Amino acid sequence: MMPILGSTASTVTEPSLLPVFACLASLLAIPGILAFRKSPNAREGVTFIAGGIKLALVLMMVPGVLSGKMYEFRFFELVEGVGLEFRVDGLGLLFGIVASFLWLCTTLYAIGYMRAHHETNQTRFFSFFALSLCATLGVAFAGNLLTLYIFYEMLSLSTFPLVSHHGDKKARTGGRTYLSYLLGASIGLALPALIFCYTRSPEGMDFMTGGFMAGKVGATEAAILLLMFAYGFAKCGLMPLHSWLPGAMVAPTPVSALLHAVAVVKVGVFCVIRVVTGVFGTDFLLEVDAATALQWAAAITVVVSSLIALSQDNLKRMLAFSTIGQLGYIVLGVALLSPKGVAGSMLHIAMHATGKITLFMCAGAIFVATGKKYISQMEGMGRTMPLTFAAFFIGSLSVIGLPPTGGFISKFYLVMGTIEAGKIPLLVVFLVSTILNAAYFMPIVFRAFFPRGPTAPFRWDRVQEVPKACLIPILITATITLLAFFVPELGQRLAALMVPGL
Amino acid sequence: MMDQMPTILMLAPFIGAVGLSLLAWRRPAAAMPVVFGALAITVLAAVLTLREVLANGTITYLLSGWDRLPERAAGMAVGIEYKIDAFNALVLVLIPAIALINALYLRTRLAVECAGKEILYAILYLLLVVGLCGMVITNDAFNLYVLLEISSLTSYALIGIGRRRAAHATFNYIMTGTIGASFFLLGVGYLYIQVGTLNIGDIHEALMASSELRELASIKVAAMMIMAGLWLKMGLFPLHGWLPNAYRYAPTATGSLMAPLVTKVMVVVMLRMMVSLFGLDYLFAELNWRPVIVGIACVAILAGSFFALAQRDIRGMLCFLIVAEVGYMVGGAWLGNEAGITGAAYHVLSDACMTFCLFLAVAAIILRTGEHRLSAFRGAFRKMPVAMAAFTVGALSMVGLPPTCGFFSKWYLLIGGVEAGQWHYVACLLISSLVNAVLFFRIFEIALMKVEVEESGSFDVDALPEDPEDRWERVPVGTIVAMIVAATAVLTIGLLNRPIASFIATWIGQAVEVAP
Amino acid sequence: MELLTLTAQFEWILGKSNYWASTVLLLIGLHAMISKNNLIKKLIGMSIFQTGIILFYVSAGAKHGAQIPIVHYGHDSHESHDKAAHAAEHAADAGQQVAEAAAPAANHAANHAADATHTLGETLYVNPLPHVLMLTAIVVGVATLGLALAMVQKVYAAYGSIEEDEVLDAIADSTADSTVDSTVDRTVKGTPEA
Amino acid sequence: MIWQLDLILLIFLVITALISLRVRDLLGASMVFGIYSFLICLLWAGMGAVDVAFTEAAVGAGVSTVILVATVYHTRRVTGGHKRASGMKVLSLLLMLVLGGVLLHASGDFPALGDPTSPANDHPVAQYYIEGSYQDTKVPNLVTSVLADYRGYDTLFETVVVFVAGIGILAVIGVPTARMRREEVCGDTAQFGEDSDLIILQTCRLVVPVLQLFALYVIAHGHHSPGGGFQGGVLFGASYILLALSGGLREALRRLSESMSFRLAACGIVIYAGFGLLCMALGSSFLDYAILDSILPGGVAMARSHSMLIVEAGVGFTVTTILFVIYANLATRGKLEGGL
Repeated sequence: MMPILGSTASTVTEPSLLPVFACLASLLAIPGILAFRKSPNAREGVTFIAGGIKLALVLMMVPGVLSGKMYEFRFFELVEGVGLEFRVDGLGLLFGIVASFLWLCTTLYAIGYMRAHHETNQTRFFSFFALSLCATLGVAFAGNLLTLYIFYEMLSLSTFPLVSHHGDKKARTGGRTYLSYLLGASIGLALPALIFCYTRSPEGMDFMTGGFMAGKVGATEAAILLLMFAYGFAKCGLMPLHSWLPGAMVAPTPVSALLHAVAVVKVGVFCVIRVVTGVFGTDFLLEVDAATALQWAAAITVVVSSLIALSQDNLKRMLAFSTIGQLGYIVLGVALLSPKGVAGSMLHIAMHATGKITLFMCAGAIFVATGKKYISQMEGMGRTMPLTFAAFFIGSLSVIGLPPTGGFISKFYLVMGTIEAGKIPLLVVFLVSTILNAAYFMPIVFRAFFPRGPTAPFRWDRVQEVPKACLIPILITATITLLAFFVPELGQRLAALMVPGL
Repeated sequence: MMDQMPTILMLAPFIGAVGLSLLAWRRPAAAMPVVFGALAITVLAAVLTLREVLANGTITYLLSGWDRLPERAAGMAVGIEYKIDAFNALVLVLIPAIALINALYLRTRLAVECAGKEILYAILYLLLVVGLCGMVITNDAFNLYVLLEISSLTSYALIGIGRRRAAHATFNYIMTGTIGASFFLLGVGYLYIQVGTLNIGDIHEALMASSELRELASIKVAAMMIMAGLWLKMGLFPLHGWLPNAYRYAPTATGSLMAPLVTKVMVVVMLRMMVSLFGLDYLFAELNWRPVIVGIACVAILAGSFFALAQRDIRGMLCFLIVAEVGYMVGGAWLGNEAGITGAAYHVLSDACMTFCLFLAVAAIILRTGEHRLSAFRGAFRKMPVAMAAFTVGALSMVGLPPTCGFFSKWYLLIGGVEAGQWHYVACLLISSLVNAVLFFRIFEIALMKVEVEESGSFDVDALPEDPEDRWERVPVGTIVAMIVAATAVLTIGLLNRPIASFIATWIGQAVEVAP
Repeated sequence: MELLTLTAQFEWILGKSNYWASTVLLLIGLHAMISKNNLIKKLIGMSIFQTGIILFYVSAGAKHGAQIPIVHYGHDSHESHDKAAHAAEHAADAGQQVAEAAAPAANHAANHAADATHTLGETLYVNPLPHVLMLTAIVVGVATLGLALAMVQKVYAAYGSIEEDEVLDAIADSTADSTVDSTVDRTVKGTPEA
Repeated sequence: MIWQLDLILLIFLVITALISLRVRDLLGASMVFGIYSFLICLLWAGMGAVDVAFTEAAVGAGVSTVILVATVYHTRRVTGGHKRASGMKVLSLLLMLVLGGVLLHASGDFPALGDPTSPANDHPVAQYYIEGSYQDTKVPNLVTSVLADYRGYDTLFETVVVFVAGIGILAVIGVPTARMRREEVCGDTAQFGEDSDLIILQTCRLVVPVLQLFALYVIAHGHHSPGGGFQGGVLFGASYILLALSGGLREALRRLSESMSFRLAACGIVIYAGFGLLCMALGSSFLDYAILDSILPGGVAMARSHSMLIVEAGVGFTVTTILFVIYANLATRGKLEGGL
């Protein structure tokens, strides 16, 4: 088996404030949002400008990173040996691009959705939205484990008001579940694991190729710590710490989209990837064979969540369980410890993000346009909302992992990863779950366009699409999902930076 | 002038208090200016002292000019001396600073809550600061007792001045406080009868020099009595009975001064007794009390957290949180390793700031709404953004979330726990963090959402009247400033934890590389 | 022989008697503070508790055959030093002359005289330091007592009783009646939250 | 020390302590407690602690008893049985057994009582006080020199403790409105002791001046004999208390009003601390009287001696006035009207 060497020796670190500014762009938008709370247009304008700047800043780093640079910025020491530190590498940048780009789409969508829905407290909503994006980029560009943890917690807190946005009883329950799972796991599991790592490696906790903990713990300790991290970062939705995700469905749909596609869950799996590659290092984990338990935890999550999704009628809940399964893919991929598996996980973050955000925005659009949220009610709706359902179709193809969508590429890597690692049972898991995915997505699309019973012929003037602010982002993300199949080079190259063994 | 700073620090509030009694007996308007002036001088002197300590190391100040007279008293101190090391100096800044900021709040409440007794209150307030500073600064075990009694008597009066309900709470506090102080005195007596001196440094040297002395049962009992006395005074579970009622029913400005300072200064004294008097080698190598005391601390943490969870009264909840925090600090100190003691010492600073922040915010909210149960928080984010921002910062720090100081103190304590292999302590800390999370997010939930409260039915944040007067904080500017400063301190102390921890490490006396 | 050990034991007991008595007083006082129901009785217990501690300290400074700590007039320091030295020499001489059996005792005495430079002349003075400390402790004690008595009066004014159980009952009643007793906040009996 | 006497006293001490806690009549309990205090004074005097005994006699037996009686007068005289506390009692007894065991165990390695070579007595510092303090300060009473000079800082705060107690009691039970009225009424034509018993009145007329004179002597002569600022102050305060008891509080307040009391008390502390500050101003450390030899006559040692006298006078001011205030407030529930 080919060991993963990580970043090539030619990598140069370059001190730069770019990651800091990228992270701060949305934070600085908050005063603007608050200042224009009386005029919604100006308020959302501020959000847009900040989003644009953020994306631009992130994209500015692409050429440098591709040419082998690592942008780095250290503030000061938080505790002895460990500072507040940003460092941009391939994985972080890949995630950063996805997050900041999708933030723009979600914002556009949110404007349409929130206005169409006459939601209250929109200023609060957009402020915390911006704050959570700041935290997400902080996680993406975190240079060491402590910085990562800090931004992780910041994200949990800043999304709490979003989840319980409606403020009614259901929202309260959802918010409670959300926060108790996330905070409980991170304080109860991730923090002790973090502190244990620090006591073993007090000289520093920087993510590095081969991992800073490599060789400092025994096999059992490594396995336990790995599980503590994987479950501690409960945003990655490993069963049984997954139920916050369906519970958080009470949030407005843009929030769900943000949670499921952009910020929250992806931060969870991102953290797990970081822990595997940067904290322990795949070599070390392979050497002590510490990841088997994690592999099986992920595999079980994949299968069980797909089965649950099959039985759901509420569209958003179904999508939530689907997300849990897809997160399981990513964790499984990285737990395979093979180069292709790890690369597949990284790519899948991006691919699943675009696909799933499309699906969520479609679900929201359907709800905005018709007030329907159950799958059983959606028969024949493809005829009134053809564009939405076309996008839904593309999104589901990507999630299932079929060409011509980006999901196919990452899934291909993942499957190759299992073969590379020689884990045939896990290959079976991937295949079974793909069939299950198809089984819960395809009927929806099919019934929407070809309902049972008599149907009126399709006519454009009967089309009742959602407001443009909602529709345009859907179409953009759907297009990107398709494009990702044809031009996946950027993602592949960024992933390859981290996994040169490809 | 510079070398007189420690005395100026002690005397400024002292002279202020006496001056009020002498010149302003019938002039309530003079109370607050004198309090501000005296405390401002104290803070200034404390900061200068801190700077001096940072530049030149530990300061020793000999009162009454009695030098250590080497030839005639074998180098022992015959007088009383101050000793200000890195950690002391930090605490000495903290005490008057909190008192000064709290005075901003006090200013608005004095005439309301203590009508006709403004001067008395101001005198007691200043003398409490004298007592607390004096305990920290002195290097004489008996002088420490005297100053302990000054701070106790002033706190009894500052609480007892309050409402009807405060009377019995204060009486209990007097009983407990007297037992605690007397135990301390008895412990010092046991040391005195075996060692013959009262100077903390000299006792320490004597203990270090003679192994027979360390073997004596009476020295062990002395350590036990001193610790038990201090635990009573700081309210370590199960000796905490006096604490919640005393702080809850006191005038609000007393609560927000005493809750952050009094128990914390007791912890400082405990740390000093451990490090400077008995010495860590003696306590941890020769007495094996660590399992027991860490066990007690664990119980304290859990009990405090869960009692807090059961409270419906906001201030009661905060009081029980203090009980839990005392458990943190005692447990951390008795972990017996550097990280643990650093954590305990650092937590003294951070807990003082966050408790202060929370008490101030809660006082503002209670005053505004007239309710003192959790329902007071309905719609609070909108009604009182500044107070709630301060509350949020304090709450996050209590939960232990970064980048507040609560996170970093927990960080050191947890590292201490892991290094000492005291897993139950680690577990209790984490559980308590989670319980705190539940506590505070329950409040945030009430503040953020339309909560159906028993009597008043549904409550919609947006249904609040748009009356501009009603929408504004309606909190006096001084209080707002105080809250902002306190919240900033919580964050600043968190971010500055590296230098602070290294001061503490130098104090503990083990070589630790200092931050560049 | 038996008699001698008995005497030794008796002396040993005498040597501890004050410490024991102080412990007993301390425990009596503490017990009263914890278990008495009447607040004034608690305070009497508190005072007894404190005197127990004071007795301990004063005993720590006591010396057999010593004078009260007020030095005699006219002693110049040089003179007294000389005298102390003389006394030591005398004792040492005596020690050499007596029979061997008595030698340890005499040596002891000699050492004493030499060690005990805290005599001025032949006079032994009581150690003044514990006295100073206990003056403070007594004053602190009466200050605490005064403040506590004020609290007792306040409790009595509020609840009409100085028996702790009755006071606690009264407090429970008053919170149940949700009386308003302050300008700041109301005391309302907590009802469980939704 | 005469061990037979000590032993008897110790036994009586324990007995009186138990009685004062058993008696149901609180007035009786207070009285027995006064007896207890006197007994312990004897014990201390026997051990050579004359200053402690003096203070205890004045403070413990005198003032404590009076304020206890005052409180009993204003609350209830008889205490009921113990209805509730039996569980508490058992718990407390258990605790006492444990604590007693620990303390007795510790006393096993104490040096014998009265051993001149015990660590505390043989320590260089203790020796230094006995040997050197007369040279240093020219004050024969070692307790005074240690109190007011070597540990003068402690004593400053001891005075503050008294001051705090006065302020605290006033803060806790003082009634502001009644107080104002009282101050106005003061100085009207009320006759001294118009409703008092003649014998008591005349006795007090004789006793009070003598007492005050003696108090001044005690303060002034503290350098040479037992006594000093505290003892003298307590006696002086007691003279006012006596005046209030015999001729009515109003009369006593007319001579020493409450606000005047606090001003004088503050004055006392200002004298003490001011002297310390003066030393600082002259360039030495706080309370270093030695530096004052440039102002006071008679060389360094005498400067210390004189300073101590002034400082003790300051203590006397504070203690006198505050004790009277404490009594006046406790005897009238803070109203300063009526009284015992």
